[in-house]
Amino acid sequence: MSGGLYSTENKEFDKTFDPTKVKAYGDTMNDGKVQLSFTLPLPIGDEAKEAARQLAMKMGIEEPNVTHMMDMGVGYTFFVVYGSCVHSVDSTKIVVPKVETNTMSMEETDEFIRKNIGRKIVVVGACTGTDAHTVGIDAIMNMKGFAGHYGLERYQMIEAVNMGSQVPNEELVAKAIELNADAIIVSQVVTQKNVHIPNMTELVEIVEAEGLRDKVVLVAGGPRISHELAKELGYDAGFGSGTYADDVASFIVQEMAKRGIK
Amino acid sequence: MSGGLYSTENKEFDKTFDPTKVKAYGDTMNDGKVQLSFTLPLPIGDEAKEAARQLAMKMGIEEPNVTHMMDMGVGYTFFVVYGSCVHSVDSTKIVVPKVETNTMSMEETDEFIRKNIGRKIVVVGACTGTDAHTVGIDAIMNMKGFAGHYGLERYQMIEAVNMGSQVPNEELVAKAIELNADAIIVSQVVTQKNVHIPNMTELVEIVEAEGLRDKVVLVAGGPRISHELAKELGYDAGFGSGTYADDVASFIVQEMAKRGIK
Amino acid sequence: MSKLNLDQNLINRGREAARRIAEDTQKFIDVHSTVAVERTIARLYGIDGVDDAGVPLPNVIVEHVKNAGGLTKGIAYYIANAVINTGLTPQEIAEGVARGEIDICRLPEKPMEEVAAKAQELAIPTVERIKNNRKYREDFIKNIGEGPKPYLYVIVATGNIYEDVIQAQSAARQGADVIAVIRTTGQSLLDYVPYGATTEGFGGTYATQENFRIMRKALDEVGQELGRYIRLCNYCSGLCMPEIAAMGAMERLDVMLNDALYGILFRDINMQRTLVDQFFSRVINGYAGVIINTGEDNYLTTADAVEAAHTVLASQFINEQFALKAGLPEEQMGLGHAFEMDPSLENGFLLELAQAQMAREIFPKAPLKYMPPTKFMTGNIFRGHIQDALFNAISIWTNQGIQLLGMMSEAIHTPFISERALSIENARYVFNNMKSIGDEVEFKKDGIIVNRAKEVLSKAVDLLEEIEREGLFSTIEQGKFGDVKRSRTGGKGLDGVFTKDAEYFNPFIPLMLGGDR
Amino acid sequence: MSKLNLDQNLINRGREAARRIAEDTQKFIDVHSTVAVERTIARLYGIDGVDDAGVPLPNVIVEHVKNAGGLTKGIAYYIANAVINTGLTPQEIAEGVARGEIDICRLPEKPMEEVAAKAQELAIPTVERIKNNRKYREDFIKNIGEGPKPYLYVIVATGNIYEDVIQAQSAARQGADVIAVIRTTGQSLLDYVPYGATTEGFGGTYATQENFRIMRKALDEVGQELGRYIRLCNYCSGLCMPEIAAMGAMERLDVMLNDALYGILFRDINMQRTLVDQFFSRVINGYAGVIINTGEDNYLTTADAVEAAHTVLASQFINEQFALKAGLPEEQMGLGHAFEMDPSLENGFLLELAQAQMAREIFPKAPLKYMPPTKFMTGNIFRGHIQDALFNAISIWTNQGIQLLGMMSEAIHTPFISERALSIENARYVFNNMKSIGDEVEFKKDGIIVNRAKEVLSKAVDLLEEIEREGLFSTIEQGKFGDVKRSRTGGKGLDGVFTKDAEYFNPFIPLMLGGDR
Ligand code: B12
Ligand code: B12
Ligand SMILES: Cc1ncc(COP(=O)(O)O)c(C=O)c1O
Ligand SMILES: Cc1ncc(COP(=O)(O)O)c(C=O)c1O
Repeated sequence: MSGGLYSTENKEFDKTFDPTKVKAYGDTMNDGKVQLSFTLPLPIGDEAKEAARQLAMKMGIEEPNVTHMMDMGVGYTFFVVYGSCVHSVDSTKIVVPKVETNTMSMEETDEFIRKNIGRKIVVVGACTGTDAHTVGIDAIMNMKGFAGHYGLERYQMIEAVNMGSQVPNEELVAKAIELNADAIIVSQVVTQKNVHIPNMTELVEIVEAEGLRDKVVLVAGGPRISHELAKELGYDAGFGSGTYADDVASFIVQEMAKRGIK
Repeated sequence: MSGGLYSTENKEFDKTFDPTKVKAYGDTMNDGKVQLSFTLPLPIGDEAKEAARQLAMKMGIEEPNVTHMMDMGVGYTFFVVYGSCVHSVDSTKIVVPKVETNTMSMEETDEFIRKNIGRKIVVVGACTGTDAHTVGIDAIMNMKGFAGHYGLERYQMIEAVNMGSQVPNEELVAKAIELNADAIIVSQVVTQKNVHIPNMTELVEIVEAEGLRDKVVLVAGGPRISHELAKELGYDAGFGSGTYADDVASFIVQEMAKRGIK
Repeated sequence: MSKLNLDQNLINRGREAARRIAEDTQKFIDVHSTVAVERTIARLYGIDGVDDAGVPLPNVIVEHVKNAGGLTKGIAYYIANAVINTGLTPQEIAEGVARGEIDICRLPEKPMEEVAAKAQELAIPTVERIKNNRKYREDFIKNIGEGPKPYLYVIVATGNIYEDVIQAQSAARQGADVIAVIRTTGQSLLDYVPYGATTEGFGGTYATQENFRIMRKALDEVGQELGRYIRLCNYCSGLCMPEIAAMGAMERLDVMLNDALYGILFRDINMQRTLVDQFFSRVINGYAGVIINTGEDNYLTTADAVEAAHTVLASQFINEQFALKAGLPEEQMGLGHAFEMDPSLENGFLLELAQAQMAREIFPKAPLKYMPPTKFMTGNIFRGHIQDALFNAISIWTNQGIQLLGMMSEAIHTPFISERALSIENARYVFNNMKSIGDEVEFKKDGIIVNRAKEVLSKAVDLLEEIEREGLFSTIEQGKFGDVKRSRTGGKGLDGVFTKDAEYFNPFIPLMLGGDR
Repeated sequence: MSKLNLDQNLINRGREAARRIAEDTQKFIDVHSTVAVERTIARLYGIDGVDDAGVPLPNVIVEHVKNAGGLTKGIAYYIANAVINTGLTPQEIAEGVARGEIDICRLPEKPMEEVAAKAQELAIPTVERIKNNRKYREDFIKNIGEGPKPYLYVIVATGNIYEDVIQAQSAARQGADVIAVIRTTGQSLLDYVPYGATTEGFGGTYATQENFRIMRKALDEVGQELGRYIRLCNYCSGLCMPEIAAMGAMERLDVMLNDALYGILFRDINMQRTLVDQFFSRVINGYAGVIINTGEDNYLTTADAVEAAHTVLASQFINEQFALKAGLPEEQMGLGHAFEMDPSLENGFLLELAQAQMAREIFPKAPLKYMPPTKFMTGNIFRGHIQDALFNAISIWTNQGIQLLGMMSEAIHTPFISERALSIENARYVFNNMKSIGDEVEFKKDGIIVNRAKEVLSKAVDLLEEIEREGLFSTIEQGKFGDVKRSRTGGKGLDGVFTKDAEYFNPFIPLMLGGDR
C-alpha cells in the first residue's frame, strides 16, 4: 500500500525558469512543447510521415509526434506535429527598437503644438503604390477615427490631408511639397512577396531626391510594418496593428520638437 | 502600357522539386512554409514577441511572422508564427520499418489457419498496467469489431480471450500459459510521460523469464504505438491508429507460419 | 413550456421506475458499510497523516479494527469509546494505534448510549466546519459574484500541483469558472488516499487533502482578484469515494465527480462496494453544497451516441433518485451527458440538440454537466476546434449548466496552457455571439428534433421499467449500460464491503441528512 | 412561406425603386460606349495577341480608331468595313494595323446596311461558340453531375498559373465546387488585359485568356475524374470589365465577379465608365450562362455590418435590376453579402442569421454569394477557424447558393494548400452535420431575428427611395455606399468613355440579348 501502483519516473529536465534559456512551455517549465503544421510535397503514407518527423527533428523537435496527416489530393500531404523543441532564447539579451515617445491625447497633442510649434502643422497621408486598402490609413486620418480614437482630421492644430489609396509615390510627394507638409505618413497593407519593400524604398528615395528628408517627418504603418523595418528603410518610425491616431500624432509633434522645427 | 504597374520581383529560390531536398510547401514548391504555435514563459509585449521570433529562427524559420500573441494571464504568452523553414529532408533515404504481411480477410485468415496450422489458435489480449482504455482492444477482439471489421472473437479458427483493461502483466502472462496461447496482444493508450514504455518492457521481460518468447507471437497496439517502437521494445509487431482485426490476425498467423509453429 | 412537446406522463413513469430502482438498491445499501466509509468517518473525526511506512492513518485505524474483527460495529463506536477511555483526541488515538501503543479493540466497552453520545459530540466540529465552508462559498458568490451559466469548466492535469496552480490561475484569468484537477492515472483503484503535496502524476495529479488546500487557496486568490468565485472540482469516484468527498467538503471543493455507477462500469470496481460508497459520499456532498457531476458521458465513449442515447437518460434518472435518497438537492445535480455523435453523421447536430434540450427539460433545476466531443476527436486539432465550437453552440442553445470545455488536442495529450485558453476563447465567443438563440428559435412540430427526443425518452422509460423488473445488479451484469458487463461479485474492492451489526452507527449521516443546513 | 414574415409590399416597393434607378441610369448607359466595350467587340471578332511592344491587339486597333477620332461610330463598323474592303479576317486586319500597314479609318466607307450585315455575320461564330460552351456546361452537369448547394467556393492565388492548377486540383479533390483564380494586385486598374500564360503575380494571378484556358482544362480533367463539374471563376471588375467577361465566355468560365458599383467604390474607377462597362459585361455573362457575383460584401469591409446592413440589401436590389436590364436571369445572380459582424457582438449570430435569411427570401431564385468573415479575422488562426464554422452554420441554415469559404489565415496571407483543405473540411462538416436545420427550426414571432430583418428591409427601402429621388450618381457622390465618396468625373478611366454616334452599333448586344439561348 505504501508505494502506489507503479514507480514514478522522474522527468529529467531542469524545471526552473532561466531567463537566459527560455524554452517553450506546454504544461511544465522547460518542456519545450510546440505545435507545428505544414505540407510536404510527398504522397501520403508512412514514408511521408517519417519525412515529416525528420523535418521536425531538423527544426530541433525532440520526439516529434505526427498527430495527423491528410491527403492534399495532388500527391502532397499535410501534417500536424507536436513535440519538444530543444532550442532556447536568451531573453535578457533582447532589445526591441521601439517608438520612444509618450503617447498624448488629442487635446494634449494640440496643446503641445500650440506651445512648441505655434502653428497648425500639415500631415499628408496615403496608401501608396498598388495597395488599395484604405481602412488602415482612414483609421488614422479620418475625423471618425478608429475604436473610439479620433483621427488626425479632428485635431485642431493639424491640417490632415488623406489622399486615399493606390497613390503613386510621386503624387504623394508632390502634394507634400505643394502643401509644405511637416509629415508624410504612408500605409502599406499588402506585403505578399514583399511587394511593400520596393515601394517604401522608392518613397524614401523620392523624398531625398527632392531634398525634403530633413524637413518632413516620414512615417509608415500597416499590419505587418514594424518600427524596426521602417527605420531600416529610412523612415522615422513604423506603426503596426492596433495603432491609433494618438500614437502617430504624438510621435510627429515630438519628433518635430526634437528637430527644432517651428 | 507594356510593363504593368510595377516590376515583378523574382522569387529567388529554386522552384523545382528535388526528392533529396524536400521542403515544406505553402503555395509554391520549396517555399518552406510552416505554421507554428507555442507559449513562452515571458510576459506579453514586444520583447516576448521578439523572443518568439528568435526561437522560430533557431528552428530554422526564415523571416518568421508572429501573427498573434495572447496573454496567458500568468506572465506567459502564446504565439502563432508563420514562416519559411530552411530545412529539408532527403526523401530518397527514408526507410520505414513496416509490418510486412499482406492483410487477409477473416475468411482468408481462417482458411490460412486451417491449411497451415491445422488447429484453432489461441490469442490472449488485454490493456495492461494502469491503462483503463478498453475501446481499442475491444475493437480488435470483440465479436462486433470496429468500423465494419469483425473482431477476433468472430474468427472460426481463433480462440480469442479478452481480459479487459488494467490487467497486470503477470496476470496476462499467467493466462497465456494457462491457455497455451499462441499470441499475446496488448493495448497501450495512455502514453503521457512515456508511462507505456516501462510497462511494455516489463511484459517482454516476464514473457522471456517464463521462457515463452519463442512460442508466442507478441504484439502491441495503440494510437501512439508504432511498429518501430514495438520492435525496439522486443515485440514482433506494433499497430497504430486505424488498425483492424484483419491486420493483426493476418500478422499473427503468417508469423506463426514463418516460425513453423503448428 | 416544453419546446419538445415531451410527454409528461412518460417522464413521470420513468422517474417513478428510477425511484423504485433506487429504493430497492437502497435496501441493500442501508445494511452494508465499507472500509472506505469507515475511513471517511475516521477522517471526519479529524484523523489525518501517515504512519512511518507512509500508510494513511485512516487506513491504519480501520484496518486495525477490521483485523480484530470489529468493523461491523462501525469505526465511530471504537473511536468514541477510545476517546472516552483515554481522553485523547481521535488523531492522538490513531497515532497511538499506528505506533502500536494503543489497541482500541481491547479497551473497556463503555455503555452504548454514552459512546453514541460521545460519537455525536465529536462529530459536531467537522460538520460545523463543512457548514461554514458552504456559507463562505454562498457569501462569496452573493457579495463578490460568479460567472454566468453555462459555467466554463476546464481541467488541469500536469501531474504537479504547483504547475497545476499556474495552469489554473491562467485559465481563471482567461474566463474559466470551474477548475478540475484531473487525478493521476490509476488513483481511483488505490484503496487509500495519498498524503501531502505531490508533484509526480501521470495524466493527472494525485487527489490529496494538501493538494486540495493548495489549489483552493490559489483559486480563492485569483477569484478575489477577478471578482468571480472560481469553483474547484475533483473526483471522488473509485475505491475512496466517500473519503475524497469528505476531504473535499473539509477543503471547500465545489464540484465532485460522483456517479452511482461509473466506478462499476469504467473502473471495474465491485458493484456492491460502489453502491454503498456512493451513498455516504453523496450525503457529504449534499451537505457540503457540492455540485456532483455524474458520468453518463462515459457510456458514449464505449457505446454509440445515437444507439445508446436512451441509456444516458435512464442513468440520469437513476442518478437523480440515488442523489435524492442521499439528501442531495436537484440544484446540486450536475447530471452528465456528452456530445459524442460521429461528426460525419448527417444531421448529427440536430440529434444532439434534441438530446441536450430533452435533458434540460426533464431535469429543469439540475446544472447539467455537458461533456465535449472526445471519442471522435483526432490528431487534427483544426477540425477538433470546430467540433468544440458546435458543441458550445448546442450548450448555449439548450442552456446547459456546466460546460466541460473540449480541447483541440483531446486525442493527443492533456491540455497545454494555450490550448485551454483557446478553448475558453472558443466557448466565450460562441456563448456570447449566439447568446439568445434558445429563446429566439423554435423546433418544428414533429420534425427531426422533436421526434428524436420523443424516441429517446420512450426507449429510456422502457429500459428503466425493465431494470425495475430485473433489478439494478442484474441489469449491469447483462451489460445494459455502456456496453460493459460486470458481475456482482467481480471487480475490485468487494473485500472491503461488510454487513453492519445491529449496533452499527455512523453519526455523520443523521447530522448531515437531518441537521439544519 | 416567409420564416421572417417579411412585408411583401415593402419588398415590392424596394424592387420598384431599384427598377426606376436602373432605368434612369440605363438612359445614360444606352447613349455611351467605352474603349473597353470596343476592345471587347474586337475580341469577340476574334482579335487576340499582342504587338511587338507587347500591347494587346484589341487595344491597338481601338486606339488606332480612337486616335483617328472615329470611335464614336463603334469599332464594329470599322472592322466590318475593313473586312469587306480587304477580304481579310479581323485578326489579320488587327495585325496589319499593328504593323502600320493598314489604316482602317481611311478605307472606303461601304454602305451602312452592307457593313452592318457583315458585322452581324462576323459576330455569329463567336456567339455560337459561347452558346456551345453553355451547352457543354449544362450537359456535363446533367450527365455527370455537380456538387450540392451551397457550392464550396475557394480561391487560389499563388501568382503562378501552373502552381494555381495544383492548388485548384487539390481543392477540387477535397470537395471544392468553384475555383476562383484571384487576380494580381492592381490588375483591375490596367486598361488592357495581359497576354499569355503568366507565372508572376502578387496576391493573385493575372487574368489572361491563356491562363483561363489552362485552368479550364485542369478543372475539366479533375471534374471528369470526380464526376462533378468544377466551376471556374474569375474577376471582370475593373477597367476591362466587358473584355474579361468576353474572354470568360469564350473559355467557358462559369462564375464572374461582376458588380455595377464595386469598381467605382473600391477601385476608384470613374462611375460613368463602370456603369457603361457593366452593362455589356452582363449581357455577355447573361448569354454565356455565367453566374455573376456582386460585391456588396465589400461595403462591410469599410462600413459597419450592423449599421450598414441595409446598404447591402439596397445594393442587391440595384444589382438585380441592372442585371435584368442586361438580360441576366435571376438564376445567374450571385448577389453578394457577407458575415462581417464583429465577433465580440452579443447575439451577432442572430443578426447575421436575420440578414442571410432575409436575402434568401427576397431573392428566392438567386444563388446568393455569401462571403466569409474577413475584417474581423486576425492572426489567431484558431479563433478564425471557428468564426468560419459559425459562418458555415448560417449558410447551411439559410440555404445560400455559393459559399465563399473563409480561411483561418485570412489576416495573414493568401491561402496555403492545407488551409484551403481545412476550410473545405470545416464547411463539409458543418453543412452535413447541420444539414436540415433550416427546415427544422423556426424563428420566434417578433423576436430578435424577425425584428432585425424587418428593420433592415425598411431602412433599405427608405434608402432606395432616396436614391430614386436623388439619382444614383449623386448618391454615390455623397458616400451612401460603403462609406466611400466618389465624384462623377473623378477616378480612373473617364477618358475612355464617349457618346455614341447615331450610326453606332454593337451587333453582339442584339445577338446575345435577343437571340435564342
Ligand atoms: C478589407 C480588406 C480588403 C478590401 C479593402 C477595402 C478598403 N477600401 O480598404 C478589399 C476587398 C477591396 C480588398 C482587396 C484586396 N485585398 Co484585402 N483585405 C482586407 C482585410 C479583410 C481587412 C483589412 C482591414 O481593413 N483591416 C482593418 C484596419 C483598421 O487594420 P490595418 O489595415 O491593419 O490598419 C491598422 C494598423 O495596421 C495601422 N496602420 C495601417 N496603415 C497605417 C498607416 C500609418 C501611417 C500608421 C501610422 C498606421 C497604419 O493602424 C491601423 C489602425 O490600427 C484583410 C484581411 C484582414 N483581416 O486583415 C485583407 C488583406 C489585407 N487583403 C489581401 C489581399 C491579397 C487583397 C487583394 C490583393 C486580393 C486580390 N488579389 O484581389 C485585393 C486587392 C487590394 C489591393 N490592390 O491592394 C491580403 C494581403 C496579404 C498580404 N500579406 O499581403 C489580406 C491579408 C487578406 C488575405 N489573407 O489574402 N481587401
Ligand atoms: C474513451 C476515452 C476514455 C474512457 C475510456 C473508456 C474505455 N472503457 O475505454 C475514460 C473516460 C474512462 C477515459 C479515462 C481516462 N483517460 Co481517456 N480517453 C478516451 C478517448 C476519448 C478515446 C479513446 C478511444 O476509445 N479511442 C477509440 C479506439 C477505437 O481507438 P484506439 O484506442 O486508438 O484503438 C485503435 C488503435 O490504436 C489500435 N489498437 C489499440 N489497442 C490495440 C491493441 C492491439 C493489440 C492492436 C493490434 C491494435 C490496437 O486499434 C484500435 C482500432 O483501430 C481518448 C481521446 C481520443 N479521442 O483519442 C482519451 C485519452 C486516451 N485519455 C487520456 C487520459 C489521460 C485519460 C485519463 C488518464 C484521464 C484521467 N487522469 O482521469 C483517464 C484514466 C484512464 C486510465 N487509467 O487509463 C488521454 C491520454 C493522453 C496520453 N497521450 O497519454 C487521452 C488521449 C485524452 C487526453 N487528451 O487527455 N478515457
Ligand atoms: C464520474 C466520473 N468519475 C471519475 C472520472 C475520472 O476517472 P477516474 O477517477 O476513474 O480516474 C470520470 C471521468 O470521466 C467520471 O466521469
Ligand atoms: C465585385 C468584385 N470584383 C472584383 C473583386 C476583386 O478585386 P479587384 O478585381 O478589384 O482586384 C472583388 C473582391 O472583393 C469584388 O467583390
